[in-house]
Order: sequence, then structure tokens, then C-alpha cells
Amino acid sequence: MYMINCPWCGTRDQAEFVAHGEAHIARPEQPDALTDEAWGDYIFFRDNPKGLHFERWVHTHGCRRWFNVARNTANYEIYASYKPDEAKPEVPQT
Amino acid sequence: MKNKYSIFSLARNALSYHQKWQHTWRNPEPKKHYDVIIIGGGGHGLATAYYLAKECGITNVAVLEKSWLGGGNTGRNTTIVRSNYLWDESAAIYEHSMKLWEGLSQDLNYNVMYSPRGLIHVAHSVHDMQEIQRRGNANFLNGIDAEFLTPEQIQARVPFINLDCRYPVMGGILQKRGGTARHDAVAWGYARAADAMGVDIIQNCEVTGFNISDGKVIGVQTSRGNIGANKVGVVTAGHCSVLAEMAGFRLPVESFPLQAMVSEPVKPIVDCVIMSNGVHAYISQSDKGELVIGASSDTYTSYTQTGGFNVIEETIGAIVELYPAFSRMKMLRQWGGIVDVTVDRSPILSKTPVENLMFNCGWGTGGFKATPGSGNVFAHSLAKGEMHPYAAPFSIDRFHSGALVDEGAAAAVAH
Amino acid sequence: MSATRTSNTGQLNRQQPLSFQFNGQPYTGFEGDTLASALLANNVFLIARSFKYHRPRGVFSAGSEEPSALVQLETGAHTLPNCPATEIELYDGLIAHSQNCWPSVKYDIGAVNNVLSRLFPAGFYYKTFMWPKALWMKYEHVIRHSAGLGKSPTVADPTNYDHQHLYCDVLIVGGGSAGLSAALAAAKTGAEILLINDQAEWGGALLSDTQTINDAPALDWINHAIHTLTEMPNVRLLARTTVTGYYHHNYLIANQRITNHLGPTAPTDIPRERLWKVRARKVVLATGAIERPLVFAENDRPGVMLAGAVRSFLNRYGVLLGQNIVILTNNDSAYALGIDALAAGANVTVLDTRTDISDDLLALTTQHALSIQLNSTIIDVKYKGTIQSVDVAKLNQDGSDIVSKPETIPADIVACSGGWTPTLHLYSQAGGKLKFDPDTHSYLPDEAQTLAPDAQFAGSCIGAFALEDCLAQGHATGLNAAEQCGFKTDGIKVDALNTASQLVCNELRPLWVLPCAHPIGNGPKKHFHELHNDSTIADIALAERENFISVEHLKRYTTTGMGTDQGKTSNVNALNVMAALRNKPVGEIGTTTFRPPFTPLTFGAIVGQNCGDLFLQKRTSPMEPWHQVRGAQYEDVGDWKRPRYFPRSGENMDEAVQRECKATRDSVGILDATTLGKIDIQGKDAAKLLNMVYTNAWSKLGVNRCRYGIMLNEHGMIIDDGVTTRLSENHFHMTTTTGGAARIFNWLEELLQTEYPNWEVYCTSVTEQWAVMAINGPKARDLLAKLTDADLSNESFPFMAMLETEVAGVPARIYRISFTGELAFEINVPARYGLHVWEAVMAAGEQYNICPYGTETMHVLRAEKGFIIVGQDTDGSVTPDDADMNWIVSKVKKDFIGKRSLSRSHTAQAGRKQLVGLLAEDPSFVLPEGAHIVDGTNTAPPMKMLGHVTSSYFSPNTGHSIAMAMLKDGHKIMAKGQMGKSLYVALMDGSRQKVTVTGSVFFDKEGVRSRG
Amino acid sequence: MVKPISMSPLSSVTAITSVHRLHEVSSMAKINLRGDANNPAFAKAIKSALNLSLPTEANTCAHAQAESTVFWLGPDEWLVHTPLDALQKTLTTLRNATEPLHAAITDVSDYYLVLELSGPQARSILASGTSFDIRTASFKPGQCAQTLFGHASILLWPVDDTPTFCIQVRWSYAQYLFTYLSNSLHNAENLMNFKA
Ligand SMILES: Cc1cc2nc3c(=O)[nH]c(=O)nc-3n(C[C@H](O)[C@H](O)[C@H](O)COP(=O)(O)OP(=O)(O)OC[C@H]3O[C@@H](n4cnc5c(N)ncnc54)[C@H](O)[C@@H]3O)c2cc1C
Ligand SMILES: NC(=O)c1ccc[n+]([C@@H]2O[C@H](COP(=O)([O-])OP(=O)(O)OC[C@H]3O[C@@H](n4cnc5c(N)ncnc54)[C@H](O)[C@@H]3O)[C@@H](O)[C@H]2O)c1
Ligand SMILES: Cc1cc2nc3c(=O)[nH]c(=O)nc-3n(C[C@H](O)[C@H](O)[C@H](O)COP(=O)(O)O)c2cc1C
Ligand SMILES: [Zn+2]
Repeated sequence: MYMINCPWCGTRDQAEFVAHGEAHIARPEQPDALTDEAWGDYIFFRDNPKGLHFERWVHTHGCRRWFNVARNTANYEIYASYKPDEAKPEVPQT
Repeated sequence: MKNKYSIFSLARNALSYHQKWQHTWRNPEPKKHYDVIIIGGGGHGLATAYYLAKECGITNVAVLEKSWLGGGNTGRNTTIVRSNYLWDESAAIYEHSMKLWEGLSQDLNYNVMYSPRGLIHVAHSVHDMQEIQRRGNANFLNGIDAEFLTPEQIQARVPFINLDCRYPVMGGILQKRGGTARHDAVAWGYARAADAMGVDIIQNCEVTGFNISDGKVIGVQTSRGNIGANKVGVVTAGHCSVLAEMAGFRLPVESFPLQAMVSEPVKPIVDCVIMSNGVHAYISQSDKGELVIGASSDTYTSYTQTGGFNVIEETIGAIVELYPAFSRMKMLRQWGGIVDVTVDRSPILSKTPVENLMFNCGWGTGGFKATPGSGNVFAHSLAKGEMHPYAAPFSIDRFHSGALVDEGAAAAVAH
Repeated sequence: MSATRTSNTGQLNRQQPLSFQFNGQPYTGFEGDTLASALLANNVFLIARSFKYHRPRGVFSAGSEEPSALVQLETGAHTLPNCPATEIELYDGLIAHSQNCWPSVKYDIGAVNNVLSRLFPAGFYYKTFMWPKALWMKYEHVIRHSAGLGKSPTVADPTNYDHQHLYCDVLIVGGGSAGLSAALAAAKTGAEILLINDQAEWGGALLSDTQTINDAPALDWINHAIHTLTEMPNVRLLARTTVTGYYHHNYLIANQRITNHLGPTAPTDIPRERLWKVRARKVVLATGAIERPLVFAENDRPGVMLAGAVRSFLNRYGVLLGQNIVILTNNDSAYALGIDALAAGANVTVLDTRTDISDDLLALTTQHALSIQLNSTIIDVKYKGTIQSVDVAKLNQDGSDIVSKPETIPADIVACSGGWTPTLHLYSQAGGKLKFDPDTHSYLPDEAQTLAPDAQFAGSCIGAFALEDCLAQGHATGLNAAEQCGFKTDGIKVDALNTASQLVCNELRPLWVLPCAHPIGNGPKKHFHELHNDSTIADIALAERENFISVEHLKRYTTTGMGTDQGKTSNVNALNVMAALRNKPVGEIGTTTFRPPFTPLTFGAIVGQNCGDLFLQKRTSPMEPWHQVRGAQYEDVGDWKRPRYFPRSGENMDEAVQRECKATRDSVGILDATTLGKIDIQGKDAAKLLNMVYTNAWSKLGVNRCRYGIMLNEHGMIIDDGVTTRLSENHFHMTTTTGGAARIFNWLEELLQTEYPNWEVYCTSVTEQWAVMAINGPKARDLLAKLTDADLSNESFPFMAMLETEVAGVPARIYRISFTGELAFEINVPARYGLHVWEAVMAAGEQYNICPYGTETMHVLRAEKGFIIVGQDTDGSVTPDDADMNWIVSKVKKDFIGKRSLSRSHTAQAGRKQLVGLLAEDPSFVLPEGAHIVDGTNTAPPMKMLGHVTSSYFSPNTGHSIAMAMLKDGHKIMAKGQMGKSLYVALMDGSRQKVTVTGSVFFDKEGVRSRG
Repeated sequence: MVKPISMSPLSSVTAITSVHRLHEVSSMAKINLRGDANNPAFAKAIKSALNLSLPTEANTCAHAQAESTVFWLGPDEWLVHTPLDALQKTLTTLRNATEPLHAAITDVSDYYLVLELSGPQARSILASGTSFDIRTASFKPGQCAQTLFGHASILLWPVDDTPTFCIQVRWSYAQYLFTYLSNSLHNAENLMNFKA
């Protein structure tokens, strides 16, 4: 069970949050302009790194805000959480 | 040829205090080049090698395992075996697998303890009932055994079940040929049999990269040096995305922690496998006596082989809700695996953007049962350079064309 | 063998005798005894039968590491299998039984396994039972019945459990000398301290010792420490509490046994066990050390024990276990037992495997006249119901063989010590790496590990075996932990503590497996390194021989360390043996993975209160009291309990539903529709949001007008549907399915927060704000008119419009929408008035024979109209076109969620499975839902399936059965007819029902009734 | 016509002992308020309507006149508690004040119910179901927190040092929450009297 820092509410138990996969994927402006391949990549293909991962969480049982977390999937480190409109933070190289 | 295993060889060896048994598999040094390299020494990888040697006549094969063979999900799953899947494509490959299970101990000369003691899916809602009806009917028409049970029939089989739990039991579906098999024995049996036919099983050999030339794979880089190959099959389950990244592409897969646990060993009390999607509890009892219980996965990806205690709480909560008598039982050990989950909950058996490089992954939370079938069709696919008909529907292309085999959807949508 | 109660040792309350039963025999013990000590004091040494060979087994340890003396505690609903007798605090009336034996622990039929044991080496079952194939299930049956240990309870647990979350600054695990000392120091800084100890008494190993602190008995110091800590408001002490799991981010699970020690008569109005979920800023581990056994021939006999345990029984529990105690050791610590046992009046012989001992130790033995034999080992234990004697011989130079003729020494107890293993399970569970330390011959935290768990150590768990060091380390670590939490530590006074000199595990001879008259494993004598699962040194050798050399393979092949004790006394020896066989330093072969729990954890405690009524909330609507009185039968929809039908006396579901269906279409019916998800959407981009999430267009919807919509996921598949109403230009009220409520609401937020943060829209869930009742049927308007002054005429309140008014004196919104095809009104009122208005409607409806109906009737009525239910007629693989709903997909909108996926090559293909209506040839036959459609090609499986029945009912309003189905190329067939081809629904009894494909609207095809 | 009767699932349940009280508190009207706190016009509008500055610090609440309280729920979301009879007036005032700003004002009076828990073991009773850190030092009157209790999302705030807490929960979870808390209440009391 992680302790997760909601950028708004502060640090809370993981029980209050739900994870939602890779962050920083913008929905294409013009889906119709994409090939099947490009569209399929957008909806289904994901980074699934062993190590540093930027992913989305939502504070479901708190402020209900979505935010991003930089986490290491190979251990239990959480480097940072940040708001959706913020850029990826600098994190230690692993 | 190795010692053949039987009651006679056991008795004979007993006389010499078992001093004469041979290695179950060798510890070969990697050769410079193989016809086929299989990456991943789990059940699927080992089975692939075995069938390559046995059915395709290709014995210049290496299985490269980064750690100890069978230590991935093969060594940490709840060992449930069944073939009663909904879609024709799934039913075909899982039933192919089931047929192989039925003769596997004899085929491998290794007792994998495949135990068709019956598997019951319990339905807790109108929606569950519709789901099992549809699936059971489909199984029947596909020639797969299916039997519907009333709550009373379930109670007769599982006397201590609480039919009147939070989601009252409305019925169930039984696959009599479903059951369990001994996970470790599956890995060891395939390894032994493959090794006997000349396959090199190389443990502690981690693949760290691919050698690709002109879009064709020509070998792999490993912690024990470069090894050349004509063809490479990647069967690394939870780590498939890591390997794909090495080869320069992505997969429609995410790796989640999935946990399981065992109770202390007790005398026989659960004589079949009982699965409940409604309250989310899966339980069976091993031959050693532990209750083997499967949990659900966490919502975040992880490669740590552990998961959150909250998931354990939910799982045991469901077990106690459904079997109140187990409240005084104790959890002996909990652990986790890394499951490679696709969007449609169906596997990927596929060619890739790199020529001669095929992937077999995405089995997620349910691929143990597929071990023989998956290995078998993947071996044929590698040998031929074309996907076996049972494998063809599971190509990566489906995520672009939309031809999903959506085993997850039926249960996952709104009421 | 004869154990005796001492008169002057132990911390028992001899004023309080307790009677108990073991295997039906009555015995007595004292308050302060464990079941193990009380049995031993009564000379009961044979406690259990072993797992595989059914060998007689007794008590091996005095603590939670016990591998062997497992009993079935109590009977019936209170029974608990596999309880270590060493952990059971004795209480009056206790009843326990031996396990894994029949007919009795003395005469156990299963013991034939021992005779045949040569046939059962590790992994024997993998090599046999394969022929004849058909017999495996029979063999397996036998294997299953001889395996297992205790028996599971078979009736519900009469006790209860609960949870407590706790945050603290410093958690100290272990209440021995190191833990207490750490707590005393850390507490003084003002930090919030949680000190946890798994035993009832504080003091740990000190309780079994004769040590002094500041020249007074150590017990005085313990009492003083506990007294001091209890008085401090910033300290919480939890005894009888085991930290079972150490998870990441300093999350620890601890299980407190509140009433276990009282047995079945404990009060039932408090939890039997309580699970603590602790978040600690800093964790101090002071978990002590576990004595490591020596492995010698026949070392599993009842009466062979750990030396520290024998000492513990003497000094703590007042039992001198035998008259002739033979101690076998490879280090100094076991001599303390020798001295204490001599003083208590036993004959003691120390067999030391070392060739040499220190002068100090030698002087001490002379001083106490302790008889010792150096360079010696036991090569056999003679056992006839009790230990009779041991055979002793001299070792060769490297200890691998014996060099002398055996000498027989009378013995009734054999106490062995192979040194001590620091208890680092918790640390390892949390991801801490261990490294073999050649100085202490034990595994210690690997200091080179980066990102190690945030824990610190004190005492013997980090290899400090002298009391003096434990106290000093505790103090330093406690302060350090508090300081790291930000508390000031300067000026905190150190109480100077002095301790007497002590025999600790010094100068150990690294030899744990001792030879016997024949090569180990190659003769009749067994060397058990693992008592729980009956695993022997020969098994390890076999594993090595067969190439199961990875420690993980070794574990799984021999089942070493997989028992209830998880190998606390055996793992290190097993690793050592494997290392030796492989000619590798033990540090190089690694350890197996440590996993929670530290000791087995009760399921009930894991669950706490979250079962029964509290397993999952049962959500109900404000009208629930009415439904209950009317005997509603319920359907679970998500976590809601919805009335499924309202049977009149004697009616079954079918009858009730047929009646409800008729009554509604004939006059008027009422449905509680509160559970539908409701979302209030406001902002100038509200319509834009709807345009994005629905397939149809929303910009032009008039104010107070309603529209039906379906939602797709990005894969193009239908995920939800509902009616949304425009309340004002920038204000909408959306409804979703019951099951979709939370999901859709969260999804809208997701889109707004992550994709379209600049859109000006706010969504607020209002599901429970509104109680909703849908009145349906030709008399609906007449009925409603009795309760409101509003103009309900078709002109001023047309179909698909909304009206804000009062109903039964309550402000209400009425939506004129219909899921039945009838004239219908959905009345929404604030939840608090739901019951009031419902009752008012029922009263007003009496004159129209108003009929309350549930979800089942709703399903039939909508099927008569061919309306889909998302999740029943669709399954996540159905596009709008598949569902014959192209009419609702905007052709002009540039984009909406899921749109792009509809044109993917496979999704756009012709001939997909599509929604149709089906009529059975026999109009009275209701096709089973879930049955599949086949053509006539094959008459028996395997049969090619063309689709399946999604919804199927007997429709009372059409007078025949109706069905909806997904059918391959269904729309073409619907349009062009079956063109002479017969279609069937295949049934599982092997028969088939011929069917005709039709449109999916069966009733009021023109759709006039809802608009009337 | 009969006067409308108002009901809640907690209308008829309480757990009251000599030292602890758990009961529904007389229902306040509740208004969900959304808007951009960084927009001075919005802040000003709210200030004029409610006569207070919106709490912009996370996990805090502010009191206005006439027993009204405003709870911080998120960076652009608040909850206003106001006496029932002031509901319509407050809704109208808020709507008028925020027009034409981007804001949303939604009546959620019946969406939630509020339980009050009071007595010496109140913290431990709460700790039976929530992972939120409710230690005295960190959680005082003037603060509030949205968190999870068992399976129920709640809004929790300390009222006084008895200690007393209020717990707001969705209507359909109220029965569940009440049962859970009253079980815990009885456990806590019985444990107080239990000497091992
Ligand atoms: C807790 C749990 C319960 C489950 N329960 C069931 C069940 O009841 N029934 C069922 O059918 N399925 C179940 N499954 C799923 C099932 O275990 C898996 O689908 C199946 O075992 C996968 O087998 P595999 O051989 O593909 O993968 P694995 O056994 O995981 O083998 C992959 C191997 O690849 C190796 N590897 C990874 N990277 C590299 C590299 N770079 N170089 C070399 N080697 C590498 C790994 O070390 C590993 O040994 C469960 C899974 C889990 C985790
Ligand atoms: N003679 C020797 O060689 C030798 C060897 C080892 C220890 N000792 C003696 O033992 C004592 C060591 O003191 P110490 O404080 O390090 O250890 P300890 O054994 O005295 O105390 C450890 C305590 O931690 C508890 N504990 C262990 N795991 C736990 C868990 N998961 N949850 C809750 N409680 C748990 C144990 O029950 C025990 O009470 C000293 O007196 C030392 O001299 C002597
Ligand atoms: C079907 C099955 C049964 C198991 N039974 C036991 C058992 O009886 N005792 C035990 O200690 N572990 C048991 N385990 C768990 C293993 O010890 C181990 O935790 C698991 O294989 C994962 O490996 P790891 O913990 O080394 O990562 C079992 C595992 C499986 C898959
Ligand atoms: Zn938050």
C-alpha cells in the first residue's frame, strides 16, 4: 500500500486512489485523419516500462482530481506527483 | 536416454537409497547459434521447446531463462485448468490445451498431477446467470463439457458454501474436466522431456537485447554473451513489454501485480475448484492440503511480484463471505506475480514488426491452463514461419483492425 | 523420561492451577504455562504425527518457530487447526487433540508410510502414479487424505474481529531487551511510539534467562520498563500482537489476539482478534533471534529439542524436562542450559562438536562440574516411546565422519544448539536484501543495498547476542529513529545499565549436519533438517543430484520451508547443505523469498468487520420501507438491491411478472427507478461535452426537452445509455444505467480534467438527490393529474419533455419519457420525500388498480418494444450499427468518443453479429437466454454458432414468446428474409427450436402509445 | 393534502450509550459549489453571497453567519452547509452572484446525510474503518477531510475536543456506515471494560 501525495489534498493512503495507466497521452485532434494503425496505437498500445513510469491516478475518495505520478515500477519508489497540466518532472536516473 | 520414471524405477532406486537418479535436465553452456531460441523458461516457453523438438523435428533449440526455470507466473499461479471459454477462437485453443493435459503425464513421463476434479463457476446475479448460460451453451456446441447446477446441487458438492451470501448464489456451471495441475511439475516435466531431446535449457541467462539486421532477428544479447539464432520466440509473460521495447516496438499489454495465497494445510475439505466472479473469490485445495486462493490484481502496473494488502483483504473477505467456516483458517503465505494483461483479456500469439521474431504473451491472469496448447501451436508457428490456425486470431493486428476476442467484455460492462 | 515441575524456577502463578484435556485425558497446569509446557510437565512428549511419514513428534522449540507440536485446539465451531502448542497460553478447560493420526497419536496407521519411507523420497509423486492413466484420481484421493494436518472448521465462526488503523512516529517490533530499551529511549523524545510484542509477557529471551541488570533480576528491569512506558501518553503498548507483514512505504500489519487466551468462553461482544494497520514514519526491528538446530541421526524424536527451548521450559515455565539431559552444541550458548539444568538437579552431559573451547568456558564448566565431551556427536537416538539413550562418537577432522566406536549415554532429553539466526523475516518481506555474514555465520541486512526498506535494527536480530549490547543498541536505535522523525534527542539521559557476563553464541564451529554410522541418506537413519514437512538431508542431496540446485527449486522439490512454520528453524541449514553439495560458499547460493505473514494469520482477522452485513453496502432507495412491507423480491444490480417483482401470495416469479406486465399496459404500473445514475451538467460547454460522449447531436435540443443517447468507449463499443434533459441553455440533467453511474461520472470528470481542461463544464453527481418513480400505462396521466395542478396535456407537456412542478405537495421534476412504450412519467422528487410521494401515488392509483412492478417486468416490457439493455443485449463487443441503432449515430458530427473505431477495417466489415428479433416456431416456447442460433448443417455438436439469444420472455401483451438475439448478418436477414434457410436455436438437451427472424419491436410497432 | 413527510434511512436509528453517541444530525441543506477560485470575480461573488472568503486551503472549512459552513472539496469545488429553510434563498443568491461566471451551483441536500459521533473513543471508532490520519495533532476543528470509511466515501470533520466528529456520507451508504460505526462503537466500549 503506497502513500500517495495528492497535489491538492496532501499525502494519503493508497486506498483513496485509483491508478489509470500511462500519462501524457493526448487524444488526437483529428481521429479521422489517422490510419487504423495509428488509431489502434493510440487506444491500445501502452508504455509498460520496468522502471520509471509516468502514470495517471485519481483521488477517487478525496478531491476527485486527476493527477500524474512518476513512479518506479521495479520497486516502490514514488518520485513525484504533479498536476495534469504540469510537465514531466525531473527524476533521478535509475 | 534418461531414467524412465515409474513405480518400478522408484522401487529400484529405493534399494540404492536414491543415489542413482540422474539430472532432470542438464546445465549446458550456451552454443554460438541455435535454429530457434525461446526466451523465457516458464511453462509456455518450455512447452514450446518440447513440441518444437517432438513434433517439428527441431532440436537445435535453446530456452533462455533469466532466473530459475518455472519461477515466473508458472511457479506462482493458482493452477486452475479449464477450457470453457466463450468465444470460438478461445475455446479452440484452450480445448486444444485441455486435450493435451489429459495425456500430459504419460506424454512427458512426468506426473504433472492434472486433476480433473471439476470446476464450478458460481453465478450471483441475473447478469451472471445470463453469462454462464451463454457460455455453457457455447461450450456445449463447441463440444466442450458444460453442466448447469442449481444452488442446491452446488450446496451438495460444497456443503459449507453460504448460498445466501451478499450476492445470493443463483446457480452455477460445472466443467467436470476442469480442475488443477501441479504448477512446478509442469515446468519440470517439460524441461526434462525437452532436455532429453537435446534442447538446451539455459538458466540464469537474461536476454538484454536483440541483434537485428535488415529487419530480421539474427540473435540475442544475453548476460552470458551473444547467441545467434534463425528464429526467436519470446515467451516472457509479465516481461513481454520489456522484451518488445528491446526489439523496438510496443505491445498492447500492461503488467499488473496479481496475488495469490495459501492457507495452512488441512485435511480434504474442498474437492473441486470453485470460482466466483460475483464476490470475487477463487478457491481450490492442493494435494498437500492448503487452500489455494486467487486474488484480483492491483490497479497499477508493477514488476515487483508483490501487491497491496488491500487486495488480500478483499479476497479473504469474499472467501469468508462465501465460506464462513473458513474464518478461523489462517493464511500461511501470500505472494504475487506479474501478469501481462491485454485489453480484450486474450493472449497475443503473433508475428512482429521484426522478421523471424514471434511473441507469445498476454495470457494475463489465466494462461497456466493454456500451457500445453500454447506451447504446441507456438512451436508449429515458429517452425513454419506462419501462425498456426489456432494462434492466428490472436495476432497483434487485431488491435488495429478491431477484431478483438473480447473475453473480458461480457463481464465488464454495465448492467 | 521424566519431566518434573521445579519448585523454584519459572514465572508461573502456582496459586492458579488450570485443568485441561489432551486427546481426551485430563491434566493440570498453571497460569503462565503454555500448552506445550503443561503437557511436558505432565510427561506428555508425544504430541503429533508428522506430515509425510507419520513419525511420532513432540515439542521442538518454545516459541513461534515451532515446526512440530501442532495441535487441533478446541472442537466444533471453536476449533482451530495447526496451533503450535508452544504458542497456546493455557486456560482452564482447554481441549486439544493430536493431528494427522488415526486411530490415535500412539497407534497411527499412517505410520506404515515410515516403513515404506524409502519409496517416498522428495518429489516421488512426480515419478509415479502415471500408469494406468485412469487410476491417478484414485491415487490422488489417497494422497490428499494422508496429507493435510488439522481439520478445518465446518461451521460459521462464532467470534468476531475488527481493524484499527494507526499512524505513529516510531514503531518498535519486539518487546525483548532491545525493543524495550529502544522504546524507553525513543519515548523520552516525545515521539509517538508503538511497541509491539507477540507474546503476552514482555521481555523476550530475558524471560528464559537468569540474567541480571544492575545486579537485580532482569525481570525487575522489565517490569520497571513496562511501568514507565505505560505511564507515558505518547506510548502505546500492544502485547499478544504479532507483526505479520511489513509492506512498502512502512505499512505494517499486526494481529492482536485479544481473547484467544481465554478459549471458547471468552466474551463474544469484543473482537477475538484485531488487525492493526500501522503506518510508521520509522520502524525499529528488535525481533530477536531463533536458535538453529543441529541435524543428526534420528533428530526428530520427541525429546530432541533446541537447547534454548529446554532452558526456557526450565527457567520460564518451571519444568525440568528430564533427568538425563544431553546437550549437543557447536557454540557456547547452550552451556547456560547445562549450568541451569545441573543446578535444577539433572544429570547433564555436554557434547561439543568443537575440538577446543575457550579457557573461560572451560573454567566455568570445571566450576560447575559440568561433564563435557569435545569433538563429539550423537550418531543415533534410541527411542521407544521416549528417548532411552544416545550413541555418541568422536568426529573426524572436518566433522564429516565419525572416527570412534560409539558409546551409549543414557538420555531422556537431547538439547541441541547450532547457534542463532537473527529474525529478519519482516525486513526481507519488505524487500530488504540479506547478505551472509561469515563472522556470525548468519544472514544480516546487506548494507550495500540501495533503496532498502526504511528500517533500523537493535539486538539479536542484527547479531548482537549479549544482553549488554542489546540494551545499548536498543537505546541508540530508539533515539536515532526518533531523531529522524524530527524529535530532539540531545540531553536525553542514558540510564547506565550493567549486566553480568553471559554465555553467548561465540566461537561457533560451522558444522550443522552431523555424521552417523552410515553415509547420510544411505542407510536407515534419518537426518531431518525440516520437521514440519518431513524433509531430510537425503532429500536435499537427491534434489542436488537431480539438478534442483537453485534454492527455489530445492524448496519446491523438497517442500522445505513450506510448512506452517515457514522454515524458521530449517531454512538456513538447508541452504548450508546445498551450498556444501555444490561446493559453493553459502553466501553465493542466495535465500528463498520471505513472504508475509510472519506467522499464520487468521482469515477472520484479515476480514475484520467487512463480512456479513458489512461485506458490501446494500444500497436501497428511499422507498425501500414500502418495498419491504410489500414483500418485494430483490435483484442485485451492482451494489443496489432493487425490487425484482412483487409477488402476491402464492405467486411465483413468472406469474407475478406476467400479471405486472399486463396490469401496466392495461392501466398503470409504477417502478422505483431511483438507482439510475444522475449527473448534473452545467457550463457553456455542456452541450459540447454531450456531443463528445454521446453518438448523437445535442446542440439543438430545446430547453426542457429530453433525448435518448448511447455512449461508446473509444473502441467504438456501446457502454451505456440513458436520457438527458436540457434544463436551460447551459444546464443538463443526464441519466445513466444503474451499474454505469459511478463509471460514467468518473469518465466525464476524466475527460474534463485531463483532455479538455479548458472547456467550461462542471459535472456533479446527483444520483441520490432524487427519488425516482416511473408511472407507466394508459392511466398514468389521469393518475398524475390527481397529484399535481400542472397541465399534463399532450400539447403543453409532450412526449420527451420535462416539467418542473409540485407532486403531492413536493417540488418535483417530471420527465415524460418511457422505457416501456407506454404513456409514462418519471417523477423525480428530493430523496427525503420519496416515500411520501410514492405512497401518495399508490393511494391515488388505487382507483386504477395501480401495480407496483420490479426490474423483471421492466425487462419484459422494454423487450416487447425492442429496447436494448446495455450489458444484456450488448456485451462490450457491440457497435451502434450492430445494435441496429445507426439512427442514433450522428453523420455530421466530426468527432465523438468511439467514432474513429467504427471505421476500422474489421469493425466496419459486413456480416457482423447484429441485433434482431426472434420468434420461436412454438409461440408458447420461451427460448433460453444464452442459447445459440445455428443453421441446419449439423445436428449435433460441434455446431457452428451464428449468434445467441440475448433477451427472451413470454410476452403477455402479445400472447406469445419473444426474443432478441445477436445474429451473424442479422440485418440482412431481417431485411431480405431467411431466403428459404432454416434457423434454429440449439438446446442443451440436444434438441432444436426452429426460429424466425423478425424486427425487434413486438408491441405497438408504430409507437403511438407513449405519445398519446 | 397531507403535509409532506420527510424521511431518511437514519431517522429511526441511533447508538447512544452512557459515554458515546452516534446519531444523524438534523439535516442541513447542502449545496455543491464549483468555480474558479483564481478568478477574482468568482471569489468576490462568493464573498458577497455568503459573506465569507472561500476556503482555498485544502482540507479546511470556513464558517459563515447563520450556522453556515463552507467545506473545501477540491481546487474548484466546495460544499456549503446552510440551514434548510435558507436553501432556496442561498441557491438564488449564489446563482445571481455568480452569473455570468463559469460556476455551478447544485442542490445536493438529499444526496448526503450527516452522522455525528461523540465520546472518548471516537477516534478509535473511526480508526476501525478509515486510513485517514485522525491523530489529534493533525486533525482539529476547522479542518475537514474527504476520505474512505470501509467502502463509503465520506467527508469528515472534527467538531470539538470531546472528541466529536461529523461524518457526511451518501444517502444510500448511510445505513452501511451507521452499522459499521455502531459495531465499532460497541467494540470500543466493551474493550474499555475488558481486562485481559
Ligand atoms: C497469482 C496468479 C494466479 C494465476 N492463476 C492462474 C490460474 O489459476 N489458471 C491459469 O490458467 N492461469 C493463472 N495465472 C496465469 C498464469 O500463471 C500465466 O498466464 C502462465 O503461467 C504464463 O506462463 P509463461 O510460461 O508464459 O510465463 P512465466 O511462467 O512467467 O515465464 C516467463 C519467464 O520468462 C522469464 N524472463 C523474463 N524476462 C526475461 C529475459 N529478459 N530473459 C530471459 N528470460 C526472461 C521469466 O523469468 C519467466 O521465468 C495466474 C497468474 C498469477 C500471477
Ligand atoms: N546466548 C546467546 O547466544 C543468545 C543468542 C540470542 C539471543 N540471546 C539473548 O536474547 C536476548 C535478545 O534480545 P532481543 O531484544 O534482541 O530479542 P528477544 O528475543 O529478547 O526479543 C524479541 C521479541 O520480539 C518478539 N517478536 C519477534 N518477532 C515478532 C513479530 N513479528 N511481531 C511481534 N513480536 C515479535 C519476540 O516474541 C520477542 O519477545 C538477549 O537477552 C540476548 O542475550 C542470547
Ligand atoms: C499452487 C501453489 C501452492 C503453494 N503452496 C504452498 C505451501 O503449501 N506452502 C508455502 O510455503 N508456499 C506455498 N506456495 C507459495 C510458494 O511458496 C511461493 O510463495 C510462490 O511460488 C511464489 O514464489 P516466491 O514467494 O518465491 O516469489 C504455493 C504456491 C502455489 C502456486
Ligand atoms: Zn486530493
